[in-house]
Amino acid sequence: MGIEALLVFPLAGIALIFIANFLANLISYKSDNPTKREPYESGIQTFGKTWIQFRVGYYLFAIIFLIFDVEVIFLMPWAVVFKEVGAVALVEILVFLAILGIGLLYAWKKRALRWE
Amino acid sequence: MEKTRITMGVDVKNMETELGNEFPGNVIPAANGGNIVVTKLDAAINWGRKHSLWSLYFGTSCCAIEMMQTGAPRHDYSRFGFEVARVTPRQADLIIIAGTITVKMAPVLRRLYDQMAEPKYVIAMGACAVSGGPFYFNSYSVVRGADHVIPVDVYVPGCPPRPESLLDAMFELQNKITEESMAHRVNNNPIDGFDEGTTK
Amino acid sequence: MGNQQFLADKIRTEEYLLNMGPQHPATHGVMRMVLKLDGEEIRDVEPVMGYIHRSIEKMCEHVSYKQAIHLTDRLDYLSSHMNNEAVALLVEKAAGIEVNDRIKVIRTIMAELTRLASHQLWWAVMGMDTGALTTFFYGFRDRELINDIFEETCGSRLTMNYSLIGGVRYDLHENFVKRVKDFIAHFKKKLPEYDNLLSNNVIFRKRTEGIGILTKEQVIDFGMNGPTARASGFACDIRKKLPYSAYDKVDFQEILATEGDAFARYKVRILEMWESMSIIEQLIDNIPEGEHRVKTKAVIKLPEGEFLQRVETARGDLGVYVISDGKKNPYRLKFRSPSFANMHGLNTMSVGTKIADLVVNFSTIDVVVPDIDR
Amino acid sequence: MGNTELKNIIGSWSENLTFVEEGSEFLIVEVPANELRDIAEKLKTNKDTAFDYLFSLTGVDYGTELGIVYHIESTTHNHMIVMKVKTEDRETPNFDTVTDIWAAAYFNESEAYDLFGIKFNGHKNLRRIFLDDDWKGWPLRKDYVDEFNMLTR
Repeated sequence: MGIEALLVFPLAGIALIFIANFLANLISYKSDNPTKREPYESGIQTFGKTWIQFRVGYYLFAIIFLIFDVEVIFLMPWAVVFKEVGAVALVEILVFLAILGIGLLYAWKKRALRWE
Repeated sequence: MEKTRITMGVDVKNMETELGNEFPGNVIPAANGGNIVVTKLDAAINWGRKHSLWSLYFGTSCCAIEMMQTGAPRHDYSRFGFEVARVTPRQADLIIIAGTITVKMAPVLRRLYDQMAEPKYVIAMGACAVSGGPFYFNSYSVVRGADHVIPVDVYVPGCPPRPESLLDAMFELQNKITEESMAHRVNNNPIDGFDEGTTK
Repeated sequence: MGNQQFLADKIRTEEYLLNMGPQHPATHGVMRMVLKLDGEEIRDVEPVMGYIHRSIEKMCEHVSYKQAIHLTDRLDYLSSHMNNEAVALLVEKAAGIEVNDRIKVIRTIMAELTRLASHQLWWAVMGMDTGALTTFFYGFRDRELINDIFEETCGSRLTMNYSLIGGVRYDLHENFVKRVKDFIAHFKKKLPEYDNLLSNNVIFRKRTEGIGILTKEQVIDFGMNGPTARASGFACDIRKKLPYSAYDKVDFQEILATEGDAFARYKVRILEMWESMSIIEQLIDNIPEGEHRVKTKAVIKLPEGEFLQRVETARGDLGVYVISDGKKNPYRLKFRSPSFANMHGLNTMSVGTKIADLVVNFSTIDVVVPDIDR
Repeated sequence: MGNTELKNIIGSWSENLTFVEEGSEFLIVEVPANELRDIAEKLKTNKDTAFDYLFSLTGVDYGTELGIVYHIESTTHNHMIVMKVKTEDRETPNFDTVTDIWAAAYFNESEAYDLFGIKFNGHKNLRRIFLDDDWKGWPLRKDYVDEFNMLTR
């Protein structure tokens, strides 16, 4: 039963995508007009250049958030199996968190978290 | 089951002849009017669609307060599926024009209507949105009725209408949706005809 | 790690224009603000109005004084009773119509109830602007009780058209006094709940304290009024300065704060709700007997000249300025709108702050857009 | 401070001011257009008058002339004065701006320009704030006719 199950899951996933799209197109209303493609800015045409250079702080905050968000995702499966694995899991996770902690410390020292 | 309700709706077909020249400017008739054949698939889709109409956050003047009261605990329109008022037209199915549409606001309303995702419905709430209301005479900057700008499905009289009458208008819209059929879908011709409600 | 400050000064940032446009949750209607932004910081706010300009002043030149009262409901619809009262008082003073005490007390009670309803709605939407949706439901739940009172006596919930030249349209309903007393008892228990929900909430405090500070001189120079100006220490309450109706027979305290920031403006309105309730309590038990309408001529003509009447609405002092040439409709009728004056301070308040602070500032000056555009 | 003392103080500043008492509860000062700025300056800076609060600025069409009515109040002495300015020429009526004296005039002058067509020289950002930029005509003037939008009854 091993190898087939491995194949069924990805194929079923991909098939579901196409089915959903096909059904949606089948019963959906389609109306296209020029203003629909324009960006929505509270009902007014956008004016002025929007492709501009803005503060680098935004990008840094986004990246740092991303790192620690992914870290939390790794914690989820760990928490599920924590009971069976016992103390070894605790040590493993502490090492994992320590490494990422050093990353945070580095960003802190490089003043990436400073806003003003 | 034939519904025996007195529908006060204006017959879309010969709208021009009835109104004559009393009502200035040409009125854009609503697109998805009543049709005949509603298949099983239509009935299922319409049932789902009519119970989850999200309205656009569009209140221009006094009627917006009564619309908020309808959203508030006592008259709560989320009991009937109008769960929340979305801010962007991309996520809204229904636009409740609560208040006066002035000449400067009409292109904005038109743009919001165009940017809404299909299928979209319009409720003209209050006398100002129906026909210019108290600002019909002696006012140089009011569009006399929102149906000069976009096709309106349900009109709600009152200045401002009570929350109960707005709820009744929502039921009226839901009845209208049940009779919709996919065959009569809007083929994607953008409606023109925005003339600021003026006597040409 | 070298001490190079690589963040702020080396990399050049450009400014861009953003529309906080007519259809926006934070603009309380259809006010459009063109923001010049550098990242999230505001460099300049330029309000563009007129999306709800319904030419009420032009219409008033074509209608008689009685009909003009009906139009004032649509100006600042959250204090519709005070607008009607303003035009009624002006015409009564100009045409020399004497109004008995019962009418004055009824008008004052109705004005304070409207102020309470308006501040409740402001508080509900203020919570929503700063991200707390529960305040919307609390505020509107209590507002429904006032709507019931208005509906029973004046016949309409929002645009009441209740004040006439020479009195009020209907006499008080028989259980008006009971309902008002029940409402006051109910709301006295609920207002402390408002405080626990929002005023002492640490997130709300952080969002509003020290934001959008205006000094007293700036407020006077900008011509601002109402609770927004009183939060900076400028005593501009028309009920105290030029008392009208029954305000001279009632003792209440004019709320003043000195910090002039967003939280001060918030606190002033909350305390004003307590004052309004105490005014109603002082008046509700001894409403004098008498006619609710004084006999007036069918067509009221004002003598030649110009008249000014100022009334304290929920947003500030509304001035009605009439130039009359003796005919039955005014030659020129100008509404000096309180929100229109308060808009002058917005730019100074929010330059240098973030967009989120602009939302808080705009919400604390409590603007009703048709009052601005008229 | 009563109207008479006000009249004497302000009267001393310039000869061609005319004072009107009847027809209104406040003292009315009619100022010629060229002296508008320094009378306004004196009204604000003079200690006894100290008019520092511009209550309202109203555009008026008197039939042949166009005028602006300033209601100015003093927050310290609690009295109010009405200052009027008139001009004959209806094609390009213009007055000096008072935005640097009272910042409250900033939007009010834009409104007077938008609805009456009265220009204010020196105003930093004079534009139509209520109507579209391409709106023809000045709506609140008495001779404004617009059968396109306006159904008069």
